[in-house]
Amino acid sequence: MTDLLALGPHAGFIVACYLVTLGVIGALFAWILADGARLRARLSAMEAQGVTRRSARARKSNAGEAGS
Amino acid sequence: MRLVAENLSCERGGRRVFSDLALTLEAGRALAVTGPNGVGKSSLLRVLAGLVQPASGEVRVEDGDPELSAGEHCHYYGHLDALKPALTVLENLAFWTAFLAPGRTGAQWQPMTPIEALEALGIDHAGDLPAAYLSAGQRRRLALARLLVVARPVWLLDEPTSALDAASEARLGQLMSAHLAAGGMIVAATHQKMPLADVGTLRLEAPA
Amino acid sequence: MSGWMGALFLRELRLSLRVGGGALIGVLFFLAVITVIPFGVGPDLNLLALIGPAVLWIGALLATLLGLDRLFQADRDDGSLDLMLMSGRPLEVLVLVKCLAHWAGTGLPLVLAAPVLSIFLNLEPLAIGAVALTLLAGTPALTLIGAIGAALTVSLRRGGLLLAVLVVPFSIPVLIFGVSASGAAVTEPTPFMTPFLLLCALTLISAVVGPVAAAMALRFSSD
Amino acid sequence: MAILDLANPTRFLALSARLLPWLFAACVVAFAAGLYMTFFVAPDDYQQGATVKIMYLHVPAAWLAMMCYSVMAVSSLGTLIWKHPLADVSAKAAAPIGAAFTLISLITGSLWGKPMWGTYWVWDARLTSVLVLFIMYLGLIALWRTIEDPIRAGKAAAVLTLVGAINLPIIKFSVDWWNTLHQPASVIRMDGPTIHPTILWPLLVMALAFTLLFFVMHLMAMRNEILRRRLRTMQLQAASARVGVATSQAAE
Repeated sequence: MTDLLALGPHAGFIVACYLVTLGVIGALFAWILADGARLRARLSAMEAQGVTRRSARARKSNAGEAGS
Repeated sequence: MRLVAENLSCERGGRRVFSDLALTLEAGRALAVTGPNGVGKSSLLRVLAGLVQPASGEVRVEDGDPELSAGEHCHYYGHLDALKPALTVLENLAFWTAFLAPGRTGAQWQPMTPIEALEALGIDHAGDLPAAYLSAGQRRRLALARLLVVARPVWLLDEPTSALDAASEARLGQLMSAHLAAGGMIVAATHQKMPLADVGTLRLEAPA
Repeated sequence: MSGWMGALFLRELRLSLRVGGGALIGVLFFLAVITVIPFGVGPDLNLLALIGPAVLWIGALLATLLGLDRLFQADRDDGSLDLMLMSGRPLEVLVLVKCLAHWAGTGLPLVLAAPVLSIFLNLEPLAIGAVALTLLAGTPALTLIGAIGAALTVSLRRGGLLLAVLVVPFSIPVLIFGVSASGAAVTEPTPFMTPFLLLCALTLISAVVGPVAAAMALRFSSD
Repeated sequence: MAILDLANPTRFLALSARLLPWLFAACVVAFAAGLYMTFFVAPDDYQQGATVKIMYLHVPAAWLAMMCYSVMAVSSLGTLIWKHPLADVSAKAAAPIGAAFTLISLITGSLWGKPMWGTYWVWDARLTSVLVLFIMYLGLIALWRTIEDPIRAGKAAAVLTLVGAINLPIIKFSVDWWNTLHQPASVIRMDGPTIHPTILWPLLVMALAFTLLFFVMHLMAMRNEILRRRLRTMQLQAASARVGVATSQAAE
């Protein structure tokens, strides 16, 4: 583990770089996940209200014909 | 309370639109302004609303709120809907509710809450959707909702029934009758027949 | 009384941040202007350090002015301006609230971005602090003065550029004291406080002159 | 037969759902290997000492910034010429990721510059063109945000991306020329050490890790974008039909 410490006089800059990279990528990743969750939540809320997409409605009416 | 205008004349772009026009409107009465296109119906409404300075004559509301100008007693419902597409329906209406100063805070002037106004006009289902997603008729109804949420005695309506379907027109008729029953006044520039019982008419003629 | 002002402020801010709003565009324009200048002037760091404050101030001035043409025009196009004129609210205070909301959406991000951009101009920390402080005190004045131009050109189709031409002369004092204050922080002999206090005075003056003149212009503009 | 009929969003969602876990696993493995090699295998540079380790972030990030822009350029061609329905979704999803990689490249480049030249920012030819690329990314994102209708926004952004793609080499050349024209004495080339195998390998592994990360994030962002468009069409529907009417249709 000694190599880890031998980062030389400018260790601060090296660590800073890795932290910045982790920070930017982490923030972007978290935002994408949060955005996805928010969209899925609003989509399910919409579906709960009974608003259905055309394709879903087409499938339902086909099912209706097939069933009767 | 009475809306009175004496020897009004108005010029737009150097052209005399109408001259020495006089009208008085009692509380609880409605007035339809008719006449061919371009004869100045909209200009008259904008003069009554105080948006345009008349070339001569004056507009006043007798025994209304003394500190307020005539225009501040009026709701103006023009061709433009004053809606921001980026805001949701409720945000738009809530803004106007908080922003517009009421014309008279008398007892019989209970304004509706935004939700009630939307229900009265049948667009409450779209409350949380951005106004951009509304159809033209729905946008007109949202603009009408503004008249219900802030109490002002005089309604100045420019083509109120345009872009409204039969159901909405009936709703508009009920709201107008309720407003008149509460002692309000309506001046409407319109071509079609107004969905109201007895309506005075003011016919503007093109200057000879 | 403060209900309607709060409602107006929140509405304007919300509109500028939402899709189609102009809030962050000002900062991008600021970044673009600051990046372009070294290509003209050359990458010599000492020269850039010398003209740094001036470049940042001129960038902020242009970003503010060019973001102002929609201040009243957007409301006029959709009919909101008519209702605001009839709203029974004092028009001067209405203009002041709109300017504050516009400044919060466009001006403040400039002040926050200035320290980051001054790295490109190789400014030292003291100069960065001075520029940020002077921008904080000066950009409201630019918005308030620009509002006069926005009100005057509200009925014109392509009012944006004309607005900048009309208003640049009034913003010259703000520019002079802003740049000299940020420059004075670095070069020892000249005091920092004098130009800075004059800059604050200019902002207070424009907080009165701007709304009054803009309100007058708006009353004449409705046809 | 289209190699993989990705044009249909639903099939794309299903396929990407199956692909994502594997891609994510590969990305984690690649990063682990890359970081291990960077810190334990790669020797320090005789001149810069350990600061060369910054290169293992800076260079891959710059490569990714370029690669991301080329993915957007190809997507723009897909939008304008081949009319591929998912092309503008891919371009819009890639823009923020490209901007993020460019930002990392700029910051790490600037942090690398401090110990070497004593100042955070030097108008070095390569750093400058990466900065210009960053502004182009922000411009594209801003364009996406101002046009409300996704289809029109897609076409506008596609045109801007292609114009950008044509201009990138021109900008690169002119910045280099501008840099040599004003050759201030203090700037030394950014190349750093000659590429020695023990230094090259960690660099390639890190580049692979970054690329895998890009694909993972790009697929996820595209899935979000498809959901966002579905939500928008449903909201449009909700506004037009009263909810009651919608359910009665569904019940037929």
